[in-house]
Amino acid sequence: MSDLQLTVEDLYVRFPTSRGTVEAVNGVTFTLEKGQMLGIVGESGSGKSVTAKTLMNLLPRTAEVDGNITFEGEDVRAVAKERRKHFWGVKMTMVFQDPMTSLNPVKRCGEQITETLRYHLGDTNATAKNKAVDLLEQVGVPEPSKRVDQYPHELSGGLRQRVVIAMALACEPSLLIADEPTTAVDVTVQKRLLDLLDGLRRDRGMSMILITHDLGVARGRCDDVAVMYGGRLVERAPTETLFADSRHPYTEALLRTIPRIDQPIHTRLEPIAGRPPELIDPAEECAFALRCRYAQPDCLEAIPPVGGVKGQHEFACFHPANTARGRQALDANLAAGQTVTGLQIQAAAGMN
Amino acid sequence: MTGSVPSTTVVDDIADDHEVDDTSIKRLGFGFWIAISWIGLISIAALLAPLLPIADPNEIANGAPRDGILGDNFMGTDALGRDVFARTIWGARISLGVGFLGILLGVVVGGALGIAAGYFKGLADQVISFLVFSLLSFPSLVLALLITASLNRSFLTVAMTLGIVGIAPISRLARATTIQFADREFVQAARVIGAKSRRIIIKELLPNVLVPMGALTLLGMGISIVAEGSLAFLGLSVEGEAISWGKSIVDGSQTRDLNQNSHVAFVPIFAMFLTVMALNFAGDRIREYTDVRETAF
Amino acid sequence: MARFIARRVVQLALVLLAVTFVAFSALNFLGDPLVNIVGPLAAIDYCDEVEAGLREDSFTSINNSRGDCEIIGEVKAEFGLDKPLAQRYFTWLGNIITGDFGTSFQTQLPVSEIIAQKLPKSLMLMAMAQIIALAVAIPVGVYSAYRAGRAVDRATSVASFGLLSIPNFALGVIVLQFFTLRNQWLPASFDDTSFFTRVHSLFLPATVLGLGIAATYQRLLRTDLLTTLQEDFVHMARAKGMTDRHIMTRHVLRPSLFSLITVFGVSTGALIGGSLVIEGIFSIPGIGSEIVTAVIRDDFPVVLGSVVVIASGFVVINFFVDLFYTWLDPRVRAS
Amino acid sequence: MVAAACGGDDDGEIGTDAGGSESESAAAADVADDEGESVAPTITAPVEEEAVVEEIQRGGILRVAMEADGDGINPVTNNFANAAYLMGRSIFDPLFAFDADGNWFPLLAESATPVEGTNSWQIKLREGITYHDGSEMTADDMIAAFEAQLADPLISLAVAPDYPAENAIEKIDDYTVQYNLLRESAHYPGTLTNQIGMIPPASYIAAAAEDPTMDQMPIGQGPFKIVSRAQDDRTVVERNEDYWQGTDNIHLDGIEFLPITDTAIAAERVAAGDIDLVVTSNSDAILTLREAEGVTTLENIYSAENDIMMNTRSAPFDDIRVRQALTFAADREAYAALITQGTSPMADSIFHPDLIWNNPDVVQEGNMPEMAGPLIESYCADVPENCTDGKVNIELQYSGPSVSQTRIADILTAGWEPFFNVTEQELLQDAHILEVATGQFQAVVWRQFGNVEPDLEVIWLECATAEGFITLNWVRWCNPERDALLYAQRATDDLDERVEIWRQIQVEMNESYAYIFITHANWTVGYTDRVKNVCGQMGPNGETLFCNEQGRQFFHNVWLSES
Repeated sequence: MSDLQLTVEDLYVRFPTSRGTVEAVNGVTFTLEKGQMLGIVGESGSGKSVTAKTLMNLLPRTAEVDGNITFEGEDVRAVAKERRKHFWGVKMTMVFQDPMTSLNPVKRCGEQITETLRYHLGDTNATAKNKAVDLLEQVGVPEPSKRVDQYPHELSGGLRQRVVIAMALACEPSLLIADEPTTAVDVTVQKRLLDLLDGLRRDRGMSMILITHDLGVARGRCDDVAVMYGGRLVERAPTETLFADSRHPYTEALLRTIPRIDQPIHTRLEPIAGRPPELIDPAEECAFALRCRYAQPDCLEAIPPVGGVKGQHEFACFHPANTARGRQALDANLAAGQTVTGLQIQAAAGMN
Repeated sequence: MTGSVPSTTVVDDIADDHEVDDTSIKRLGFGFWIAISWIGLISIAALLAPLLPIADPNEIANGAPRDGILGDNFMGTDALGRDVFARTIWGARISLGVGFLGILLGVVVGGALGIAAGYFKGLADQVISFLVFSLLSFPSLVLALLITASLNRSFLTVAMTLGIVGIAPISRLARATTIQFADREFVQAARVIGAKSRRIIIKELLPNVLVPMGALTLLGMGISIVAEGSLAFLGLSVEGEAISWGKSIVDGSQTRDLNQNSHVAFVPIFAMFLTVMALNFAGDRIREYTDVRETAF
Repeated sequence: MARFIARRVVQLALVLLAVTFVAFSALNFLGDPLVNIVGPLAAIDYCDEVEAGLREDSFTSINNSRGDCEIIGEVKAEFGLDKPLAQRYFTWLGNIITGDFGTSFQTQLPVSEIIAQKLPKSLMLMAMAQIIALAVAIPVGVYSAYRAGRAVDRATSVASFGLLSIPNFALGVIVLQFFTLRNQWLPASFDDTSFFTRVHSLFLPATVLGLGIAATYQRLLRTDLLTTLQEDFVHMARAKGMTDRHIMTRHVLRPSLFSLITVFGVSTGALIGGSLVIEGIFSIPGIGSEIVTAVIRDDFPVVLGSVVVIASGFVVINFFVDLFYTWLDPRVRAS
Repeated sequence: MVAAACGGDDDGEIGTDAGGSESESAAAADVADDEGESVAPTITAPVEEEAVVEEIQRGGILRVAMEADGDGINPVTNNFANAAYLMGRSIFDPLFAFDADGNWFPLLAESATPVEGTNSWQIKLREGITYHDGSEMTADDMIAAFEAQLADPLISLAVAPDYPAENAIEKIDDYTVQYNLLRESAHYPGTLTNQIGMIPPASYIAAAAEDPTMDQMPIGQGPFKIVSRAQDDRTVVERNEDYWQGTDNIHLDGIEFLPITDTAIAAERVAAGDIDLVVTSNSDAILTLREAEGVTTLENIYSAENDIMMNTRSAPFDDIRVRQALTFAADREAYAALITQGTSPMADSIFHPDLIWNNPDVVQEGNMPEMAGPLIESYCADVPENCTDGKVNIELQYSGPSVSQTRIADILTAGWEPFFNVTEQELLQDAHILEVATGQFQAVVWRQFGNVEPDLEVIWLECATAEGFITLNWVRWCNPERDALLYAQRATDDLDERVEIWRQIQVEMNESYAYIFITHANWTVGYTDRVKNVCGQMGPNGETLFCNEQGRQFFHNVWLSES
């Protein structure tokens, strides 16, 4: 096992609101090795962003957090309590979704980069500015010396996201968390930004967590992919294994929602029926049960523990897909025409 | 009153699935009803003053002069031995009267101007906005001075003066509110189906503008009551034997009276403070309830 | 930029034109200036009969050679009171533009001199009030937004709401009550000797005037700060590990100053009214008391001179407020 | 001079002192000065306690607070009210002045001799008196000043009635002038103690006529000369090094006059030591000064009378029944108790009981509402158009805006309420005086009389000033017998005879019901312990000047100890 950079054990994050406590993250455990790129995939409300924000200590004051997180040997939650400076932004940084709002509209782009350099590294204005220009060049911004003095509203969406990335990488962090970095950008720019992130990551030997709701974005880039649902980690595996031989019915359902090159054209994509899980006081059952084609009575009695091969392919399901138990459960439901929770199902075309 | 708790995007992340709106659900709140009941109480007391079991406010030497609070007279007596409590109740008649009448004029004229400017836009808006800006740049108290110093200072002239002073800020807000609604679909739709402007304004715009204007009336009334006090300090409040909070405060704040028996000034000050605070609070809650930008004021 | 300034200057001229005409006609319609020029002779109302030859012109003072109506006629001619309103307005306007504010009917002193002597004190009072208001409102606004919902925020909200509801003259009375002369708090008199003594003399009245406005500024700033705090670039800044203080002052404050600045421009108008009253209470020999007596005495030149100065001050301040907008937000500068 | 300050001395926003007017007239008055009979009780400063007489210290600026500011300090064009007199007395020395016993003595003048067989007086000026501009004072200046005063529309009203239309003044020689009077007067020099006796140089008079702003910077021959003056703000005078009496006993370097309309604040500042001396008639201020330690008050309760005046020429007060009803229903006791707060005594006539002129039998009626009812009923029966539902409609006019004036009006209105429908009319001070001078009033709150020399009251009472567009006999009450008495007392210099005449005049005034006297006004000079010798002014031949004459202080011999 190469050196573990980040470990997250039994992470719980709750938000008291006027309508009850929201269990945003429900016992998540995962690890990340130095230089590794982990993709976290899930619908909105699955807790992926909350997890990222917990790492970055960006949760609002009202949040209640349990479990422990260590990063390069340091207990992250202790660092947060001591309000230690020069941790976030230097060791660990984050990039957000919408470049249009991630930059302060009334400050020049250069300033927003140099302020971190001046603060964390104590650079003088001159050196900070030169570094900023270099950074902009590295992230592929044309005419960086001119752009550095421009205001955000004078740049396009793609350029702005590059400035944000430059800002994040200014102090050579060892972990970059990218929360849906390309969602707000059009597809053509999306690919170039992701390639940029890959290139930068490799050059700097930086580990990265890419958070997205789009499996396609994760494929081909991340070493491992973790799938979250209802605040829980339901499956994690090396990318190709996940795509080829997924175990958790939700992952399988997710895979069916993305168009595949090898599928005939006009294949109908199947939306996942039912509504997203209830996060307020969730029941002691598998969160996906209501929408799962394989659902059996035992799915409703307890929360499925994380099984499978530790460190290789983990998943939390009593009747995992692509296994004999799973096929047996599915055939029973198909025969009955519905699952234990009453979900109407019939044989889907092209089941792999 | 403390506004919404700042939620970060993480809560929104959750919120967009569940309609959890972390700001307190929009209710007028307990404080609002206290404010309204105080306003009601003081107005009724003012209206029924002649019937109330209180002393005659103009009776000289009703008690020993400059007698403190809780002496023979409940709230003490002023320099001429008149009952301070009775004068405060009777003073409410003029202060609230001037406040209400004044702001009514301001709302009617200012509102009409503002709605016209907001709805018709174009030249009408230009002209009205120019007029309003000129009126705004005219020092309001000098305007009030001009009118009260030259005409007789009867109850009506003072109320009219405060009304005129209120026209500019009120029309500014009315215009802002109207613009806000004028671009809404339901107004465009009405225009499209060829409704006459007058009908649109009355049927569509007015109901929407009325509530924020209601908020402004309350806020404006508070300001008019204070303005009457300012006029009193310049010696230009309602003339003759009429009693008003402003005049009582001036009478009580002579240097020596202030040092020796400050209750004469502080009882009306407290009454004015409570009433203006109640009006501001009620107006604020209504404004917040209808969420009109405060800057338009 | 030049076009922007040109447009504003035209607006200044137009507004001043409108304001002065309204003031001029209101004064002439409402008052009669003869009283304090000619004194008792003003009460003579039978001059038209004398002109028509129906009556003999009387001589109030025994061996005064000229008849009363003759004197009144001369005075009216001298002060131009016999010409029609519009003509008098334009002659007056012509003088104002050339800087001749005319002389006070009451003391025959040149109005420009009276204003030059009295206005600086009022301007200083208003400037100090605004400075105190901003100096109180900005830090309290920022801190209460930073600590939103917590005890300190609730406390400042209650306090600022209370301040909003206390009329400034009541606050002045309360201050006078506590800081009487004898405990040396209240500066005895308006001490004009040096800049420092002037500041010392104006500190209490300026605070009384300033606190009222500070409450409005604080509430506005806090609301805008709370909205800005929800922007993504704030989370980006925290992700970059910048300290809270840095974020509040460097990132959040500047884009949240808009409503504060707008109300700052508008409040100067109301401030002049407020300072009139405060000058009376704290017996400061500013322009306030001058205007009040001038209005009561129908001393037209002084009233009009002051109104012109105040109105142009108001428009100039709003001009700078607009300029400040462009500096504040580059997006506006671009348009 | 002409009561420029009637109906309230203040014109500030929240002025607080009781309204009233100082009045003086040019009528001559003479008192046999040989027996040294005391005309008025002398106002002397309380004896300094310190046993050893402190050594006089020279220098320092005396800071003086006044209740209002004058329009200007030019004795030939501006009406001198209390403030103008206070400043004027430092800049001008009058021709004559009153000594501590109330008898006139020559100050600038050397002598005053009546011309046998005529009504004229020759006034001889001391030689060698120089003005602040260095020019020497001669008879020409006296003539120029007198003629300018006769030409001024307002001042002439008070001067003209006693002089012939032509040749009122003749030059005898470079230093002697003869004033020709219409009527015989035994105490003429007494009238040259006020504004008429202040003579600016002829050159200044001519220049000031051209440029009215020069009224603010007068040239006189007094112990101090003007340095700077800002209306309603501050007036500064400094010692006149070549003062004609020498500067040995002019100890102050200068004086700073500060008009403070709220005299209660001025009193506070004297108590706090920020201001050295204040002259006030406001009861709040007087009480504050009395209570403050380290402050001495010098109170003169013979300086004027607070009263209510009725216009006897206009309805309804042309009918004696209404005047009597107003008098009986007047709440004099509440006024005295609540307004003056015991700082000044009730008044029955224009003379305080301490003065020899007082007629003890004359009692001012009031607080007898039961007697007013029948009178009103009978009047309203005769003249129903002036009454509404059984009450007579009247207008009470007073000067403002002033809190104490409003309080007075409220007290009176409350007292008259059962019999009169009172509409209160508050006017600015000079408009208030104008309305009274031109007879456009019914009932008015006023303050008047109080001269050291009673002859100066004649101007307000004689028929000559009851006619015409502007009349100084405010109530317009003309009674030929009273005229005869007035001129008789002017002609004789036998004190007992004059006293008897004035007693008859008081009876006549009381029966005319034109005035309702309420209290004797109290002019107080309050000063801190630093100010020494406030009443120690000396005349050229060692006379001690009358102190606090209606609040009009001289500043000779005053000095400031640095202790």
